[in-house]
Amino acid sequence: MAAPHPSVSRDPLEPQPLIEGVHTDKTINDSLLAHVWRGAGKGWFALFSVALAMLGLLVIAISWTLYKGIGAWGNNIPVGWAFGIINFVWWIGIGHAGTLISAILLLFQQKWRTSINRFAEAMTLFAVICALLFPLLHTGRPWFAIYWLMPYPSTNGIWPQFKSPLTWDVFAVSTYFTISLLFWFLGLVPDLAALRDSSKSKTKRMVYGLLAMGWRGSGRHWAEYKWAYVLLAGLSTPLVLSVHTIVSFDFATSVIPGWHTTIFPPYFVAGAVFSGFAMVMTWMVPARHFLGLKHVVTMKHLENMNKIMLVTGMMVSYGYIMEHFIAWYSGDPYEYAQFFKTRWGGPMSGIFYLMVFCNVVTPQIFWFKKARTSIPVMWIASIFINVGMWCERFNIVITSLHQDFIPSKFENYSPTWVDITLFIGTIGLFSTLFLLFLKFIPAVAVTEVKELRHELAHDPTADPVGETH
Amino acid sequence: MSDGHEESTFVARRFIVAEFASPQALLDGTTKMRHGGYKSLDTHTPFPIHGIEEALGLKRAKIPAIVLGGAIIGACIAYSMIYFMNVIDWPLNIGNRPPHGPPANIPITFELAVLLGGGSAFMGFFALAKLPQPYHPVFESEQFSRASIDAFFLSVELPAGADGDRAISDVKAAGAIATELVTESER
Amino acid sequence: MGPLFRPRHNTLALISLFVVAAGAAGVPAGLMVYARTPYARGMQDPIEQPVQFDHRHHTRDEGIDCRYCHNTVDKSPAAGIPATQLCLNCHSQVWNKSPILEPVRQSFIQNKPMEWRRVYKVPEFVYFNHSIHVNKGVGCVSCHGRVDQMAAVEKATPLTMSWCLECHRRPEANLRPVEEVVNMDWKPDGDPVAVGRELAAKNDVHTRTSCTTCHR
Amino acid sequence: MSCDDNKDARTKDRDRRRSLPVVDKSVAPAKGAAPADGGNGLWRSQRPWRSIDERDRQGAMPGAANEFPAGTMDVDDNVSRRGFMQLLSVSTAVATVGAACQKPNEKIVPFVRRPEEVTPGNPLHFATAYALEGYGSGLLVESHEGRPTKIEGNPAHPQTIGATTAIEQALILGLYDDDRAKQLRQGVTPIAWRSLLGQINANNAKLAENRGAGLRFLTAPTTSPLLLDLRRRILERFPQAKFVSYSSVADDGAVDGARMAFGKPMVPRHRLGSADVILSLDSDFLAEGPEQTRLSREFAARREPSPRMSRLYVVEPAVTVTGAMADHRLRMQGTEVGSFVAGLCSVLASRGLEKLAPLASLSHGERKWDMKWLVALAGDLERHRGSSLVIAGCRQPPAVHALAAALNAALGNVGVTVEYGAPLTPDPLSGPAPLAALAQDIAAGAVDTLVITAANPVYTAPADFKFAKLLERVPNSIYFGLNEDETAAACKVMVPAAHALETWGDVRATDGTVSIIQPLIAPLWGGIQEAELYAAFIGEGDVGANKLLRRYWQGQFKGGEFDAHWERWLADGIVPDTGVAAEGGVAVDGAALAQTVAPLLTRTKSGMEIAFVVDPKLYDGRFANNAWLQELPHPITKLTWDNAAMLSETTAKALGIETGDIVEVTYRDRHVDAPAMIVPGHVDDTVTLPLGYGRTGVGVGGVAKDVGFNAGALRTSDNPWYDRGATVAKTGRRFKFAITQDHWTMSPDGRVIPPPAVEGPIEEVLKRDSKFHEEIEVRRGPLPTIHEPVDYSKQAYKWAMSIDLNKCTGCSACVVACVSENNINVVGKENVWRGREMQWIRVDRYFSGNDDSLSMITQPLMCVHCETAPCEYVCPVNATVHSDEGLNEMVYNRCIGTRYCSNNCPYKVRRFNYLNYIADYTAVRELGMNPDVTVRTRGIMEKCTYCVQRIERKRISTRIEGRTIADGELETACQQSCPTRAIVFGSLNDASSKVSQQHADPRRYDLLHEIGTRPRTAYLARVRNPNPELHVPDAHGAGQEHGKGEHE
Repeated sequence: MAAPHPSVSRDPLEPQPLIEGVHTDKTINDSLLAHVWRGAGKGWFALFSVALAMLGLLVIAISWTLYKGIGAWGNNIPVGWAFGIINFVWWIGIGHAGTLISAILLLFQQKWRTSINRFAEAMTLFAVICALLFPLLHTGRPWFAIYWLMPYPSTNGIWPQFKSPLTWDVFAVSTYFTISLLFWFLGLVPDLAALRDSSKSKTKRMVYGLLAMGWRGSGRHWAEYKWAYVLLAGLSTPLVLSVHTIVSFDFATSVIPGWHTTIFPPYFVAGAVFSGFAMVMTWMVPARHFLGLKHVVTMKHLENMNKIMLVTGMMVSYGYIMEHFIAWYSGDPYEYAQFFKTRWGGPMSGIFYLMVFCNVVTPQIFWFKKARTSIPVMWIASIFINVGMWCERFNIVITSLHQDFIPSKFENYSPTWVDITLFIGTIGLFSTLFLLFLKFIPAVAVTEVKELRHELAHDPTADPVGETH
Repeated sequence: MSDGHEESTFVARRFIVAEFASPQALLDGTTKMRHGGYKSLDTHTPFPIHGIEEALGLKRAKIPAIVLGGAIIGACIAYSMIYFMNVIDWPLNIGNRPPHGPPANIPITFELAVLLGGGSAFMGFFALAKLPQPYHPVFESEQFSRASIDAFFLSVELPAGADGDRAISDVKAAGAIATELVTESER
Repeated sequence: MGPLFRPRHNTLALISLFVVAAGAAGVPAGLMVYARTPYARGMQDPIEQPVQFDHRHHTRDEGIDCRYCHNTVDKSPAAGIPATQLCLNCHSQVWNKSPILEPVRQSFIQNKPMEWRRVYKVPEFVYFNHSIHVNKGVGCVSCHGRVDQMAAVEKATPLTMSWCLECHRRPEANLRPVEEVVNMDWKPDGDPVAVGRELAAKNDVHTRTSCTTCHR
Repeated sequence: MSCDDNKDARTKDRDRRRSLPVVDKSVAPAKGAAPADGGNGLWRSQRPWRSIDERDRQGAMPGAANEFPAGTMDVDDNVSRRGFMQLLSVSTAVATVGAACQKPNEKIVPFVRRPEEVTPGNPLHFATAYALEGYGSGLLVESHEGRPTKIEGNPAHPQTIGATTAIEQALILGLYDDDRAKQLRQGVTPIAWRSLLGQINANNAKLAENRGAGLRFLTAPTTSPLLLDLRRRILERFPQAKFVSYSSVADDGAVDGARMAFGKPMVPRHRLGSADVILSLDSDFLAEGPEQTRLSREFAARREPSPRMSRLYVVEPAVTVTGAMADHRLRMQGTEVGSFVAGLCSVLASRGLEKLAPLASLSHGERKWDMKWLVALAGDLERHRGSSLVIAGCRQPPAVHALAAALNAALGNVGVTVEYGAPLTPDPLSGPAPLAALAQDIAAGAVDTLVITAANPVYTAPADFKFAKLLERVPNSIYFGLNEDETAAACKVMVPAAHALETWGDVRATDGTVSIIQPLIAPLWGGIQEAELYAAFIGEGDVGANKLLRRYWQGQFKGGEFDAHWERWLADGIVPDTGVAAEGGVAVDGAALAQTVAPLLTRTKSGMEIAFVVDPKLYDGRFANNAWLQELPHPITKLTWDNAAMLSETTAKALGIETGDIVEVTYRDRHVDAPAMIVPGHVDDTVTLPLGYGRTGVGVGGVAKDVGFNAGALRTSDNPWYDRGATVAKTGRRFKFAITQDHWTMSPDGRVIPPPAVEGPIEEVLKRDSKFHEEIEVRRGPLPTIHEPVDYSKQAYKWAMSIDLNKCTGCSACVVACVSENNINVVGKENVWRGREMQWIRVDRYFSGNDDSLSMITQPLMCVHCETAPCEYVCPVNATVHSDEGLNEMVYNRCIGTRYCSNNCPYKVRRFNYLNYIADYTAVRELGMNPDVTVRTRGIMEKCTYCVQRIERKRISTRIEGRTIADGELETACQQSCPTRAIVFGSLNDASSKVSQQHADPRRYDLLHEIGTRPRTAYLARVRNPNPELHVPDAHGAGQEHGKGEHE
């Protein structure tokens, strides 16, 4: 979909513009806030009720789990971890795209990030919330886990064990959530002010006013604000890399063939970004359509995201290849059996091949510009990738565990209805939060777009179109 | 205003809120005013504007120092906590691993550094900006609500007893397209 | 229409911020403090027993040895609550009409055990063994306090794990000659630390803090 | 070496045992209070246990005792041990403040009068015995404040020599089984024991008129002097009355066979200690029969790798524990064995054993076996005259036993490795034959009063008797049984029996030695005792078993002060000098024998063979309600909670059957539907059906209900074990087995992984520089590590274990012993299927070779207590750490259940409480819990602790005495129960300790050594002693994979 009218962007290498059409601050402001002021449409309510229904399932599944115990799930010995941990890793991974877009692309001064970072950051938050459910829920006695994992001076005089990757997880994930939240909110403050000032009803002004905390766009504030924002981005960048690295340590530090692998950290991070972008794509495509954001979330944005998916997809594929190479090259019989017998021919090999198709084959279509710029193709591909990344975690967690060292304790695994309901339920939770976000908060960082517009306008290669109106 | 009140010590601050046509105009105007001897100036814009620091003559931002401090403190807390709990207070034989295993302490040390660093960036900013501050005299201006949307304002706080009209004329001279004098309300 | 908020709201905002912060920090801290209070530990609350048995009278006035009633304390994990029969060894002669002792006599006649209220209780997963402590010279008083001064026995020590650990890490402070374990007012003559050390050597005390020492 | 063990064991055990009469003294005052306990209390003589009864009647059952058993127990059920963790789990209010314990709100209940030998908090051990098939095994029972909690073998007893079987270990659970019959009833109306006595007396009068012609007793086979004396007195009063003894698994073949061979009924007694070459003709002597524990011990003693190592040949249809230990195993249909042994006779005769000459001519049909094998075997036997042994199995017909006897006689083994003695019971036969006579009498209406004390004959009797129908024709039928089972439903009067641990009595071991059976606890539900029921027919029903017993033995006792001796007998568990010497000089008349046997050997029928086997877990079905045994993996198939129709792979293929298919087995137009299972090493063209399952009895509780199929429904009186002419047909339906080990081989799916269990042939082992030693040496010793290993040498002890795979038969007694000692939960079929079984000991079982040259290794695997435990560093809350003595500790109360430790355990020996398995424990069941071990609630990880509770108890008692724990003084539960002494536990800091020597053994290897976990449990490789003339199976042949267990 080429731009029908003159646009802001004069990079000969970048035919598609970052902002389509002619705008003033006012028009940008109104167009981007429009979907907040517009009353919730039928479509929104339809989606929202579906999401709520799934959320209900989550509540049921959780309460049943708490009532029965983990036995309500399909786990056993040797498969001590299953859906719970798969979902945890999957959701955490999805979270990564948000931070990556908003932080890393900010540091690299990628202008195209501005239109999608708010959206992606929100997704990070909600994904991490979904992820956070599982580590607690999957423990045998959550009522203790919830505070015994904290280093507090108990009357027992005993402390957490800091050599355990799970303890690292507790810190990593909670830090990740906190920082993402702060980062997100800090970026939101000026927009909240804009909402406050452009809202019609008194109550809305009140609510947004309170949230805006009396922001008045003061130059003195902006001066510190820019630093705070950039530094948060600077901290989030290593953070986002560390989080999935540490998650990968849960497996890499163990002795289990299929887990005990040095390549895990980079390969987990790549996978995380991979699935993260896929998820952003899955939601962005419909969102930009229904919220009328096409002029700021342009084909260029989508195409860039597809390129990143292609790159990270290749990294992940490399990870798979290396795993197998090392298993063969190391000469470790258990490793060898794990990869070349169990994964390829074991009772769960189906999942392995599905993973290969989704994560290795699918992204290859993005070599072709046609595919990169075709909305339906990229949307379907993104869904495939989401599925594929879930299968990858299934392979790592369950397939590795169910046949490890001693043949007499090889067991099969089959999930129960609770396992499946829990997974669906978290998707419900995610959707619910996301729909609420789209309803009450501008999906695009208004302030940053305004700034971007001015930057582009001042760009020597740009003509001052839309400047004098 | 404060008529009903006897022996009220309250002295209402007065501001001139002046709108400028464009960021550039705002920058020039601000610089003019500052050279014109006006001390407490402030700009109000929907998005950050390059060069506003110079125009307002601000010093180097304090946030970076604060964040650095926070991060270092975080790292120290983390490492010493781990060291105390697993080495000093109750060293246990964990599968033959030495009680003090530096590599195992890296992740948490790093995470806490980030947490406190990020936290101090956030807190630090709001502290420095004295936010939340739901009320500020400039909000008394009707036009000011556009400051977060598409208008570029300069606010000048008048010293007690200073002559408002003269200031207004100066701002106009500095290129303001509209001006307004607002007075702080007491409660 | 005028500004959205009034000046007073600034102070309001700050106060509410402060309250939230204080709460977030204070509640957990409060709980941790509470857990260490005698109340939470169930100390010093008198417990109503079926018979008002007065330890002061029996130990101090009559000078009866603790081990006369708690007679398995040095050979069993359990100190032993005396069987009704034991009470009546004396009380069939003395105070054999006293109304206070009616429940005891009933218990014997109806062959129904007395139901005493438990004062000292460690969790089910803690295996405390009286005999080893007594035989290594840990006095009754170290855990049970001055029972000889209690009208009704009450919990004198917190019995938290960290409290147990204290002694298991540095037992010297609570050691005494084995023959003095039941003595309520034994004091080390000379430097308590030195005495403790030599007692530890003499009684061949080596306390352990391995988990399975208490948890099995 | 085993003998020495016993000696110090005996001296060791004396002091910790008490005899009950001491308790009886303390009873004196109780007699006065007897009326208070519901009439039948006279014989209920142990005082201390009364208090439990009172609690019982007050409805306030005690929870499992806690560590402050201030006298007896805890009244407050909430805070009983099982309650506690639940309570913590719900009262998070308490939990969140990290409070270690909450306000004391419970009662302490002391004794009213404390029996002087009871020290609250310290367990006592009482010697008693358990009678099965009439023979007694001597037991020591651990008792906490009068609650029996654990069974151990009595080292002084000639039959158990300190070990036990899985079934004996499980008696504890049977005692506290809430499904036991609790009410004495006539029809449906409950009646009191006294009124029943009244009726019996009245009935006696009638019976006396025609000298008791209509009176019949159907009893289990018994050697009890007391019962036999009572029987004598009954028969004096009712000369026309008859006693019939019946057991569905009776060993009549041996007796009849001896009759054929020697002319009079005799019972063989085997001595493996001096047997160099052993031939088992379908005999599972290591896991079956009254001698099994002793034989296992003697067998294992001779399996030490040395030139003297014994050699075992086994001929059998389906793999048994014994077959798995064989050096050479020949799979052969049960009906073939006869002609095989005939063949053996002729070969040996031709080799110059002239005694066998008359038997040489015996035709042995067309032979289906490998002649090479037979010749090699014959040669071996012949070379070892006087030190060889031929054992025929109880399922083989008399002819085979007769020939076996003849062989032993000819080989000069009699008196050395086998001796023949007169039966210890007046009715040597207790199989279908005597029962048939009774059935005829009943059918003829000749039976007026039938007293059944045999175990559930309606279920176990051959199907062609239609026993339930017959019983309808008996006017007065009295059933004396533990459960409201099938027989109870068919009888007019049901008398609830007291459990073996609730009774007074006596019983003989196979060598005649008498043990006094003394009760450990008063009958929980007022059960009656067999002696009392007998006595009722001589008008002494209310005397009480205790009195009857003492009176009898006082009568027998010559000279000296009786009480002192009596106490000694009770304390030791045996009555000295009561053994019965075997008869020397038995002679075989070959010619006569040949004549008798010849017709029996000619095979007439054809068609597929049907074979019935005694189930190693449920026996003849009498233990079907015992969850420990139901969940115990079958030693060979690893099947739990079911039985299966077992087939060979070839046969199954031919019939198009796979494991898990439900097949219809038809035999003599009776048929059952049974799930099929393909078993390696099973003989072709035969279907094997284990008995004891498919119980339908009304009172058979939740445990036994609908578990498995009833093979007995096909069983007939003329061929109770083997016959031909069965058909097996696929029904098309499928079945889910709960199997704990899916994979048959060490390298499933052709995985190339180092074999978990190592084995080698003897000559390889004896050569120091052999391939075997290369194999082994890389599996032990230090590996390079970046962490300085912790030094444990300064500690008082360095606990370690060693397991000799050469001795482990896989009998699984250790598994049940561990369950009983450590309060391990039962999870039920569904959870076993899901892979959540909880037994800490997993007896891994690996086959190698093919069906014809099958060899099997069993490897008990529990936590090996790695010094560099991978489970520990992954636990986020320090719930599993190392003790100062190198134990890998599991702290239940700290565990939050992340299951990370289990994931990271290379041995997968950790067990997780996925559900709240303890929720449905009855208060009575809790009495049987070991108060020294925390009961685990849901969400907690657990694993083998090296029985740390025993270590700590022993540590404390020895520290008080001011000494250290001597080697062998401390035994883990598994070690204690092991019949072959394969498990050794002790301290490595004591260089002279048994375990130190084992760790230094050239056969020692560490499981998964290459991972560098430095396990404290070492394994000693399995060694085989093959006959050089026969091909030696490859040391650990990555044998082709056999069918997998259905597991979808």
